[in-house]
Amino acid sequence: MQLSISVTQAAFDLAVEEARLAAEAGDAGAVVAFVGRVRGQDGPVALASLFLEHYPGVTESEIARIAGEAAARWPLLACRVVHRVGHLLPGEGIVLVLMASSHRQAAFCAAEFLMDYLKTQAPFWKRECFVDGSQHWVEAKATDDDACLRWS
Amino acid sequence: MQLSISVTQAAFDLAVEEARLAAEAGDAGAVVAFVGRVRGQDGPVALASLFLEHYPGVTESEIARIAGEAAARWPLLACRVVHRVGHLLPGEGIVLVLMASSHRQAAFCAAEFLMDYLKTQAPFWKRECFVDGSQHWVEAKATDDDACLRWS
Amino acid sequence: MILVRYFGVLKDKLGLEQERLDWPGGTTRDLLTLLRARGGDWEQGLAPGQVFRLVVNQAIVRGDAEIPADAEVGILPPVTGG
Amino acid sequence: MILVRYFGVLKDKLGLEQERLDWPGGTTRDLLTLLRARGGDWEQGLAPGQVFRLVVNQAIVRGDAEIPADAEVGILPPVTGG
Repeated sequence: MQLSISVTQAAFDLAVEEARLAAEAGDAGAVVAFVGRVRGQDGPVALASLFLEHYPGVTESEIARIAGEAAARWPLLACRVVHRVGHLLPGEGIVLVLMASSHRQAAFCAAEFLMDYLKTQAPFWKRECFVDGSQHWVEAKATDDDACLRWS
Repeated sequence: MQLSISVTQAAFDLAVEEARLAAEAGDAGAVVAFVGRVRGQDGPVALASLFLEHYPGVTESEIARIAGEAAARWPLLACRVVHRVGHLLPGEGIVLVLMASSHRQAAFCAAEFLMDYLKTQAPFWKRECFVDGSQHWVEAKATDDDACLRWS
Repeated sequence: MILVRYFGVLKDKLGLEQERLDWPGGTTRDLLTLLRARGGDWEQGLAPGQVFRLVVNQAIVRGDAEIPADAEVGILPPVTGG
Repeated sequence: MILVRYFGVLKDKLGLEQERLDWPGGTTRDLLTLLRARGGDWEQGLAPGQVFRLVVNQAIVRGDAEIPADAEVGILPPVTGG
């Protein structure tokens, strides 16, 4: 499996990433892309921006380890992960996962598996800044942990 | 749910479609894209091209009906389906499904559900043309029917 | 008169894309019986395992359904798309 | 000497990003015991439910693990990313 991981402040371009992955993957019949975007209205007060922190070095190697687990479970041809950090505005893409495989089922399963990991286990921390000037670090959600249990 | 369906000979642009969907979907946190590509080597002889036929009018209304079923099962914000017909070369995108929802699970489930339908129930027929000059209509695959049973 | 349209592999097996038929009234099952009675490629090409679904006036039919006068009927072989 | 790094909400709760500590040797559990003994925000901020995982020299630790001299130790609050 071709694997490429970026943790970066820069925005990503879905078409560029998908075309590159498809080229690397050779004869892939299926590409699944997940794009996570910053939601502007999750609670009662609208979000002004999000700040994402991570643990440089550890984040990349942990994502690579989990992508390796996915490759052991499903027949994958290529995987690309882009995760943004720093300040992000509502509507902006925050995470991109691309999975290429010969057939669709492996790509769907592996993309969902990796997203469950990124949401529940990867060393990222979010601080929410609201339009009323308040801000706080986001608390971990029980529902995200539940989704991950399906794979354990 | 915003729904848009195209059955067309024209190629699609993933980034354009995803950006349009995200804009229509309002505050979507999750977009799942599936891109199906023509595989060049499925059997012993390499593929030269694929010809796809459909039943104009029926195809679009059936896809809309199934997308409506998906919207009844999962909380979706927007859905976009592009399916190409006519002559297609190996590596070209043949089908694009985009699903937007607030959270990732609905988008993943609905995209997989719609793809299972498109592969097993939608009125499309494929003729394969090989590099050795032979050609034939593709036979329906049992495995595709199996995948669909999960949703019935 | 009804218009009968054939798709995919059926067009090749039967050697035609569409035809107009006198229609005394009846159902989709009656139409299949009539066409299979032509024998040869028709009997084989339209055998139960070869027909996926029938479409009457652009609506997919599940089970047996009435075919009205002037209807367009599509006969669909097993689908292979996507 | 070891370097201890704090992330996310822990940085705010504890009021620092990182610190150097004399290290007589021991495990990750020993380090947490030592830090919690500072009381107040340390005891609360590093309570078992507040600590997600420890990282020793860039490798995530599961269970208790030895901390070598000159190690970098990361203390991770529950993650919320993606």
